[in-house]
Amino acid sequence: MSGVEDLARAVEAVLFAAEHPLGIEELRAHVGAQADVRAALRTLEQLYAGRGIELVRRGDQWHFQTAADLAHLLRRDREDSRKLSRAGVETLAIIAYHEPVTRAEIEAIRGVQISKGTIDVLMEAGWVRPAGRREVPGRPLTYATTSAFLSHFGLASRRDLPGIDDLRAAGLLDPVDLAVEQETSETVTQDE
Amino acid sequence: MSGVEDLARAVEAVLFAAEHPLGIEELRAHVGAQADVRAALRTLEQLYAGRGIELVRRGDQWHFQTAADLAHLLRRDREDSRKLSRAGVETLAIIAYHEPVTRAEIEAIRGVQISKGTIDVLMEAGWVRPAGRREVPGRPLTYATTSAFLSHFGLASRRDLPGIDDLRAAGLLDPVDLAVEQETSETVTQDE
Amino acid sequence: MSEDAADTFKIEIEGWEGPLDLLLALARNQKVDLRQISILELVEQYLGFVNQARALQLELAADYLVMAAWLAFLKSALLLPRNPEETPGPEELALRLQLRLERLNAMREAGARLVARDRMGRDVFPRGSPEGLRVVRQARWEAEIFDLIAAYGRISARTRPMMHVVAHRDVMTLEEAIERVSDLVGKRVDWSVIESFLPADAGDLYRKSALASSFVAVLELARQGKVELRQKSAFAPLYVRMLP
Repeated sequence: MSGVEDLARAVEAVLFAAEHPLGIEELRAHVGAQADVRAALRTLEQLYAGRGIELVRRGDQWHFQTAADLAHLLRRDREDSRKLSRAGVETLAIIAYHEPVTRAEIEAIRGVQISKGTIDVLMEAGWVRPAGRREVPGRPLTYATTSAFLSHFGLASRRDLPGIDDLRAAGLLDPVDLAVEQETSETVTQDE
Repeated sequence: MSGVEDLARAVEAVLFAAEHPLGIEELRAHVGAQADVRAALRTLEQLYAGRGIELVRRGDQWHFQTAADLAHLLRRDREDSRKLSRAGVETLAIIAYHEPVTRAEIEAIRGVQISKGTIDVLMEAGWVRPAGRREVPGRPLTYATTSAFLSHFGLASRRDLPGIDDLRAAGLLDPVDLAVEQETSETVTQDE
Repeated sequence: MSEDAADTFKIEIEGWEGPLDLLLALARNQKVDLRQISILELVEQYLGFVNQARALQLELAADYLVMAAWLAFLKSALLLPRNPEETPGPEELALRLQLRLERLNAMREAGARLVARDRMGRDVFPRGSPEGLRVVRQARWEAEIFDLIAAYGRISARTRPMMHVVAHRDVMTLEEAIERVSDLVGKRVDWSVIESFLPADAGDLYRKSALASSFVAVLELARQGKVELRQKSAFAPLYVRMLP
């Protein structure tokens, strides 16, 4: 192996192990004060051209880095399977049975407020989508299920949701005005 | 550029960026599940043969490191690792080849008490750890090696300890009592 | 051997780490496999070494002397006619010594091979500042159709009372009752029970509502000084009469 190639090897190893980009003088401190470090760097530049690792010059300092076009390989996605919370399942059920439905309506039906993240999780899962605004004061957003929802739960359509007809026959799916609901429920309680 | 070369670039970049040695499956997770990573690694091995950086295989894991013959260039601004005493080297070897092992067992093999600091030095280096107590009278503490030990000595696992299979086959990792039993029983067999 | 003694001995005799270490060094001088060494020869060498150290007035640590005494015993046992009563026999003692030497030697060589490896951070170096690999975790949400239906059933059960809609319900408002009672009481001169002011054709529910409203109405009218009320005791009939 020639002198230049030996030197290129040395510079290569020093740059690889370095914690920071190195200048010519720093490189010389490792590989020899008389060394033609620039020639070695040129050799390395050619050697690494187009490879997965590139020799990069920043000002008068040199370092190796992974080729910019391969940066996307350095991150990878991992899927963790997670179980939907009880609030999530209930919210999803309400949306599926009542869609399109506003957040206030979901809360009225559940009888509990839903936290901000609950609908976000359902949207992240790809099961719920915004479905336009309701033309009432405040123009609240409504939500509906997606086709991914149907396929995940093995349904051909929302009509396949078991029991939906029975529930409707029982009057459980009738839209209920919030204010009326409050009053009537109180009256009923007094009567009983 | 051919598919194999593209893949070699990708594997090169991922190994280069990794903080630890990577196995085939980890590499596939980054460069593609169907990729012929082994072919790419062979390409890279040839590419890096004799260079300042080497592609090294430890067990089934791969990483880049500087060529061993260039150590003198890299050591200069690094703290020279304190030279291990003879007692330290022997104690480390006994722990590595016999783990988990008690202090009394180490002393039985070395035929001498080990001074207080010997195991401390090994623990301070991060190579040895306490590994629970032996359930015999006195419940003595046992010692074992760490993953830092393996990586410092360039071992993929304890199975890679130099000569461990031969030593085990020759019974040299068995206690003397057991060896005496075997030898005497063999003698009896020969006598018959 | 105490640490002090060990230190003294290290200084005085080339750092032998105990009698077994010394024996191993002597055994290796025989230049044969440890399995083939002559234990008798080894004993002679060791005892010779100890005598030499004494002659030089070197201070020998106690365990070297203990080993010397034991080896002297072993030597005589090996040389004298065998006493079959004695267990373990001298051959077994010699075997044990040989096995111990083998084991110490094995570990010494293993240690030497270990530290001679290309060591990370001493002989070979990893990349100084790796970019690192990142794993981006994504949640894959799981739920079963059964969970969904069960959840809806649960909500339905929980909210069922809330969902009753009373389509139509007759009530007599307070205003109505005040008007009605004021009107009727003026047409009577004597005490009348409050029930007599209720509509005659009222259904049960409406009648209850009318009674409640009429009761509040007479209280209000009494407050205004328009009527007076009389009741003998709790739950007794309540009488109303217009004040003159």
